[in-house]
Amino acid sequence: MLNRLLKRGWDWFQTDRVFTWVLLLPVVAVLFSYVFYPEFRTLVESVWVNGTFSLKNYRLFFNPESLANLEALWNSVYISILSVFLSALIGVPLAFIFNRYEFPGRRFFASAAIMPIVLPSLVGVMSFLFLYGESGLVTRSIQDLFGLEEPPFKLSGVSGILLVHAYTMYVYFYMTVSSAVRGLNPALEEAATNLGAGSWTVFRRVTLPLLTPALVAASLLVFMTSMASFSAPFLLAGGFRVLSLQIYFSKINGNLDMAATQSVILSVISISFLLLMRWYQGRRDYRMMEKGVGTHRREVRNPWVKWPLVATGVFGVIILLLPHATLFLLSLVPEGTWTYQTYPTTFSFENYILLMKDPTIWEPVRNSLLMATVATAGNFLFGIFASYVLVKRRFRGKNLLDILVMLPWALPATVVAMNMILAFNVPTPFTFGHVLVGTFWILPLAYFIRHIPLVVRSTNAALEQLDDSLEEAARNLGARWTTTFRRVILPVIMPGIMAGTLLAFVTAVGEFVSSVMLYTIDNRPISIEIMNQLRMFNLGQAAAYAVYQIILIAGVLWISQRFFGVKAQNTL
Amino acid sequence: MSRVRLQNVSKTFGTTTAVKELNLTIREGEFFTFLGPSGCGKTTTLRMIAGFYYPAEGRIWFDNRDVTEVPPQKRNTGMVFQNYALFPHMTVHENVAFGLEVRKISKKEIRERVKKALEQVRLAGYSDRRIAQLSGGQQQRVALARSLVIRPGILLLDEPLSNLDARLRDEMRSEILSLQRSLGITTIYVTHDQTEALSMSDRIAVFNQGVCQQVGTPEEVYNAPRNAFVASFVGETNLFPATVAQVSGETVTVQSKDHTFRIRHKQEESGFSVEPGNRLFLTIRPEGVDLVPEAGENTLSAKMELVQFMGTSFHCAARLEDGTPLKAMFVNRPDLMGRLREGDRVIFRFPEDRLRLIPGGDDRA
Amino acid sequence: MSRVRLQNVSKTFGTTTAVKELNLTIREGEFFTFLGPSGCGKTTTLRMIAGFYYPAEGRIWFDNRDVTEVPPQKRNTGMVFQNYALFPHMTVHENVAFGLEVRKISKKEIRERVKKALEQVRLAGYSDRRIAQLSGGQQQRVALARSLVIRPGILLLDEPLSNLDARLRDEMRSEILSLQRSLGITTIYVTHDQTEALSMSDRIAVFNQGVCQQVGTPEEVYNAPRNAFVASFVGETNLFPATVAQVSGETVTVQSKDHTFRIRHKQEESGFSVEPGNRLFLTIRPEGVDLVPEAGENTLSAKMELVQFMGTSFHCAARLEDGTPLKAMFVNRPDLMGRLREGDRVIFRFPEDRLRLIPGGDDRA
Amino acid sequence: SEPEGDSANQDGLEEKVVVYSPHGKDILQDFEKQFENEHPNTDVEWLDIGSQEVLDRIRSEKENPQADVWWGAPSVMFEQAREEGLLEPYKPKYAEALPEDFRAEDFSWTGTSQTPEVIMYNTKEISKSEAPKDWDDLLDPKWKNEIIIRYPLASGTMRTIYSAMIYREYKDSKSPEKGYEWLKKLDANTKEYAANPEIMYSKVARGEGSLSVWNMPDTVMLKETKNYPFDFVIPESGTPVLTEGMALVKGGKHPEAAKAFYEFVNSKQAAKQLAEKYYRIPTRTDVKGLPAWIEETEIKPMDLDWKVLQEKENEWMEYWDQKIKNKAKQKEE
Ligand SMILES: Nc1ncnc2c1ncn2[C@@H]1O[C@H](COP(=O)(O)OP(=O)(O)OP(=O)(O)O)[C@@H](O)[C@H]1O
Ligand SMILES: Nc1ncnc2c1ncn2[C@@H]1O[C@H](COP(=O)(O)OP(=O)(O)OP(=O)(O)O)[C@@H](O)[C@H]1O
Ligand SMILES: [Fe+3]
Ligand SMILES: [Mg+2]
Ligand SMILES: [Mg+2]
Repeated sequence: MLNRLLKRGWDWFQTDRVFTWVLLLPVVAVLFSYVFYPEFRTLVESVWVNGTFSLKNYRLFFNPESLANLEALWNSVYISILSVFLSALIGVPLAFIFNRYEFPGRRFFASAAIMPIVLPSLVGVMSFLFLYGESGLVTRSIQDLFGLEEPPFKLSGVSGILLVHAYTMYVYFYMTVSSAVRGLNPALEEAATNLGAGSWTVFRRVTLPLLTPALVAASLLVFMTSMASFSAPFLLAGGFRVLSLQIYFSKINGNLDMAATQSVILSVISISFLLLMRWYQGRRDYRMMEKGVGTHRREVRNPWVKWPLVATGVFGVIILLLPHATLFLLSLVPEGTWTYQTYPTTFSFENYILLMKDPTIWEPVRNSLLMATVATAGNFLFGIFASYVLVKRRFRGKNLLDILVMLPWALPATVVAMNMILAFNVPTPFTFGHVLVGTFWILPLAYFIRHIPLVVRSTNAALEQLDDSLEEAARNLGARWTTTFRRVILPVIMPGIMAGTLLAFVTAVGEFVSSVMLYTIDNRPISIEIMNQLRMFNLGQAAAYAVYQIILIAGVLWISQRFFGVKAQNTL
Repeated sequence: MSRVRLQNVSKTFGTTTAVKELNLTIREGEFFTFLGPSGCGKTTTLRMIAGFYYPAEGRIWFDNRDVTEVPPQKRNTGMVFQNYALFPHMTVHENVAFGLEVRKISKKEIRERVKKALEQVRLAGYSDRRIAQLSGGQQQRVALARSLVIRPGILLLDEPLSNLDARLRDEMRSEILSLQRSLGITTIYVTHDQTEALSMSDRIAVFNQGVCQQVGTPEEVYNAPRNAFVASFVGETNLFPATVAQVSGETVTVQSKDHTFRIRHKQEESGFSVEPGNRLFLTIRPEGVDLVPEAGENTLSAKMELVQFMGTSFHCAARLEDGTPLKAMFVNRPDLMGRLREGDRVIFRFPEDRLRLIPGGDDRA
Repeated sequence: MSRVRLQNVSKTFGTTTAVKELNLTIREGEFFTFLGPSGCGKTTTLRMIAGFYYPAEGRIWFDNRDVTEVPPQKRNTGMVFQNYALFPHMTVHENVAFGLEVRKISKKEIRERVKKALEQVRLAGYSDRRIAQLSGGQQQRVALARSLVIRPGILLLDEPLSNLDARLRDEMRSEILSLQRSLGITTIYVTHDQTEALSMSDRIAVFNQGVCQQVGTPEEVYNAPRNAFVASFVGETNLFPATVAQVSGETVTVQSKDHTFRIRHKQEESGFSVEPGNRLFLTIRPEGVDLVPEAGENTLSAKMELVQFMGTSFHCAARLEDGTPLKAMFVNRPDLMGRLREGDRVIFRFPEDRLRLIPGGDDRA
Repeated sequence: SEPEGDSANQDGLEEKVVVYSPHGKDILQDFEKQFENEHPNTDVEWLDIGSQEVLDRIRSEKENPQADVWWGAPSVMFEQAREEGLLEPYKPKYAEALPEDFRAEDFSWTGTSQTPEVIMYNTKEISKSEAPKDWDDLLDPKWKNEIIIRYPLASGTMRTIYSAMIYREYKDSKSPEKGYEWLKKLDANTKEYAANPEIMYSKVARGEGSLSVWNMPDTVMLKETKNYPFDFVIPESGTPVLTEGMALVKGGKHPEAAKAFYEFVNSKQAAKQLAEKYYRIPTRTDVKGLPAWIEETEIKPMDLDWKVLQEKENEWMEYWDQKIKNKAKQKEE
């Protein structure tokens, strides 16, 4: 009797609807605890003044008397929008040149073009200053070359921020558009040509619109990233006000209410942009009818178009690699030999040697690797389950869950960090009654939260391509769900998951913005170490450290591509 | 090798009824086909048998076991999916072995059985190939081997040939058939292609809008359709509304528009009797129509509108004087060549043993 | 409405020769088909005509204009791609209007012409639909409308029906054909489906391995294949190596294995003469084979191995006494039913006007 | 009064002590090593962050304090922390050697060193005689576009200097207007606000500008150890002298070790060492044999009421941020 009952229960447990909820539960729990709750806490903080509900902070924010916040808001928004356009302007053509034209070294340049992603933000900006600042290498060279009185240009203020943003963020456009271009059905362009359209019309009316999903994804990423951008405005723009900095300053001035308010407003803007983009993309259909039918490189090529474009592309990549080269150069300049001089004169490995002598040098490296590994392992597991439930199971409230998953992307790192501090500086059930702030675990958790969307999205892409009938076939052959999942689903979607995980890992290793707000003694990551070197004016050592970091990240990318066939370019 | 019985099975999705009060028995070892237009509920029925859907009402029996609520992995059916659903990350061998590994069968036995299964589908040398390296027909055979190797009680095939080109489709039909015959496994085959259904099946169930219209052997379904839908869906046909004028023994005289036709009608064959005044349908298949030099009994004059050369035969579309279209088919013979010309006026004869009566003339025009 | 002339056109990709020394003239208003197995160079030829490839050698003429190096957008050809290549981000109307907008035609005229084109393909009410909301057949018609609306000189269709299911394919065939007939537009159609080619074309070019094997009307290609490849690719056939024993006027006696056959052979029809001792092929189409009660001239005894009921007909596979397989086809007649039984020994007759001689017996077994 | 490094003391210490400090890796590592030599069973861990960030963290971690010792920050900040109840009062053994100005009344914090603010200039661009001698000299139009200033909002040093400039007049008039006027003129001469000190240094070093205002220890350190072409002028009329302080964090998990460290880094030797190696002027009056530059340099401390400064600073800086900053430039454009 009991046996029968148990068996009944087990069968019931295995029915699809129940099983969906079994899978859903942990996913919802994680999203609720670590995404929704912190954001909610921040919202509460912003309206809960001295124990009562009040919109005082919002009134202050929008107070027409003191325009600081509004100015910051406006600056953030317009800089972000301009960043989107500038990044697109660089990324889209490069993606086309490197994916449409065949020339010697194409593969090298195509991968080199994603190098800005391995440039740590803080030192990245520094090296920009050394290149294009008023007394930068490039600036001075041009000045000397043409015997100019005044430097021809200088990197500062808004233009400086935009330049840095365009430089670091075009990669998003480059990556998304690259994979879209590769997936584009050439028959569509041929059809347009056949109907009498010239190449420009084909590009404008057919190719570009078909890239919309890619462009939307990249725009979102760039917009979010520049809303959250910290290092560039922090280092370049003197007193220039942007929202992410305002939050930081409010916070370190101890004005927590205001910081929360600013965070909420930033979140609202980001989420609005997310929804706007979703709406825009949803208006039309971009699904290619048939995947991969007759994909072949188009044959007829005008060499007068091809070679100048290729030359531009290659030249572009060389320029894009200049900051890396500068960092390397800086790392070779011994302390104190390049202060007022126009060009460095002495070179040695002194900085590297000094670093090596430091007994604690590997500690941040170890921390970064460990935390990135822990966080990414979490992302990996969570990503698989969340994505499986979202793509393959049907349940009510799916849209809401989808937005929750995307939320950490819609929120700048500053805000995520802020949310976490507010949520977890007291014991909560979500942290099993512990205070997380000030402990080792807060940073891996922050990385984890930050990268949820990245992994879930790339897994989604893989899962959406996975035919439902594979799962059914396995079950029809007698496999239980767990077996099916382990033996069939997982291996098939692995490349997609790995690509996302890899990108998450790489970003986690170099993460700075939330690290700076959350790190502790035990978990000081590389980026913070670099910042501290900078604070001690050890520019050369900071550069040497950054070179280590670049090599580390590039190494990880290379190994995973070489040995596991994972291509980070294909993630988004 | 089980008998499958569907007992009053219904299935609804939201407001649409995909399958309605279906009663069917599929005999042991039979090659049984579900035939019907798109959306008529074939796949839904098959998936209920496989266990991917649970019926809203009714019960499903395998032999004497009620499997209505048994999860798919415990039904021991072998399913070949329309798109084959081969595991792309496994080799041919691994694909075929999967179902056995899941059953915790010894390594050695697995190796043997996979080998044998691959031989059966004539893919002996392919065991280490990756799926992507196979042609469509080969993939189809792997899918077949994969479901056969687990020695399923029932083999389920969901339009397995619809993705293949004409030539390959012909080949695969014979292969599936000969394999099924030699193994004697109960097989349910889903298709919307009537040629496929007719040429392969022991029995066919013709579906329309979730309802089973007729169950019978190919010849029964083709030559003695139960109703107008079956007549027009299974093969091309000419269908004229008609009224019974006179009944004398097996010979019936009917009136269709201006024309009078004599027909041989056996009640025991068609399952219904006729009486003068009955409104019903008169049908004749295109290949039943004769071309004669001059008018006589059961003849009609028509204008040839389109002659399509199909290789083995000529397909003709003609139009009677009152504007009714008529299809006729003639086997390719050198002497016909000159006689079938578009625009010509010709005389057709409907031989009385080729004409059929179908009930239901009241409902349909 | 142009004439297309290919003059000694060749095309190579790296080391593979896709098309070799092709000479073809496609007449004005003609429905011309490229037929051939996969990879034989059909698409390549079509794409050279559309301008997506430039020939390695040879020239292409539209009427008297040398278009060999004219870019695709200036050729005024309308192409329907195998996968339709509809712009997914545009509505039906926008898709069809695209070619006109590019031509800077006034808004008003565009609206009218698109409307008319959609009516022609019977999609009048669909202009605001998204492409993803259309069925396969509807998509195909949009693709057709899109290429027709620009009033192309030449319509190019690359296996436009290969993705459709059997029924839809039949429907679309007639639609394409009637549209082409009514517009009288020069049309080049690529397919590997012989039924399609035979039933639709004015003339067919049969390709194999980059070389055009035969050009002719469907009847010519089917009934008088120039060589063994054409004979076996276009329709099913029985092909026996044979030796000419005796020639007297139009009657030829040949020896194939143990059997002697009399054949009517006209030089002016087949294009070659025979002499005693020639080794060649003897062919007969399955539908040419007769079933006779007793042996006589041109008869053979065989064992019936498989009888497939196809609706309109029975397809039979038999085996002669020496083991040679033989295919035969009989139209579905009630009286046949009892006579075609698997395992029976039967006598086939090859009528002398249905037998054909094909050169090339030396090369092929 | 010297902390005893004997074994008897050691038993009472916890296994580690956590220090938050903006003093930088060099100093921290140095003293970590020294302390651990004396107390081999206690591990010193330090977090090297800006003083403002220390305050922020101690605030965030209030519920679960991670730090034991806060070493280094202007006294104003310690006052703030004291008011928020973040600090643990502790009266060090050397209390008598500390003037009353250099500590909180309840010993919540004590001063460790003094930081005079100075005018810093590039010696390649400006000679000693040309260099401005006093704060008001900075307003001379000849320095237009020569002054590079570290963006003041995020910098304790700069906030103090700016507030002091306002306080000079506010002291008597109780109105900051005059001070604002002064800052407006400075803003007009300022070429650029650099985001952080490093950028400010390199801009001044390379002659993008030639003047700045900054604190003395850093300037000396850059000059002496990093080879920057810098020198400084101590304004004649007096300069704000910041008191750098130290405190125990309330609820710190290693109170005994914390106290030991507290004493250790304020020992006479340590103070001397800090002065010699790191250019910090000690607050203890009993340190002998200080380097020449401390003895010789004549510093005239500006008379400042730190209480008022602490109270008004935010208001004043906000005004500067919104009403003064870059206004001159915008007008030009
Ligand atoms: N999961 C589902 N949810 C909602 N409706 C469904 C679902 N599956 C099938 N249907 C509907 O049920 C009906 C029968 O569908 P079914 O798939 O069985 O048709 P079919 O006969 O297999 O057609 P086809 O030949 O096109 O595959 C259709 O109207 C279909 O739209
Ligand atoms: N872009 C190309 N690069 C290299 N080889 C090609 C290319 N296009 C076609 N080929 C080769 O040329 C030959 C002819 O190809 P084509 O596409 O014309 O064949 P097809 O007759 O259209 O075949 P199918 O019926 O499969 O479409 C094939 O061997 C093919 O592999
Ligand atoms: Fe940044
Ligand atoms: Mg189906
Ligand atoms: Mg092709």
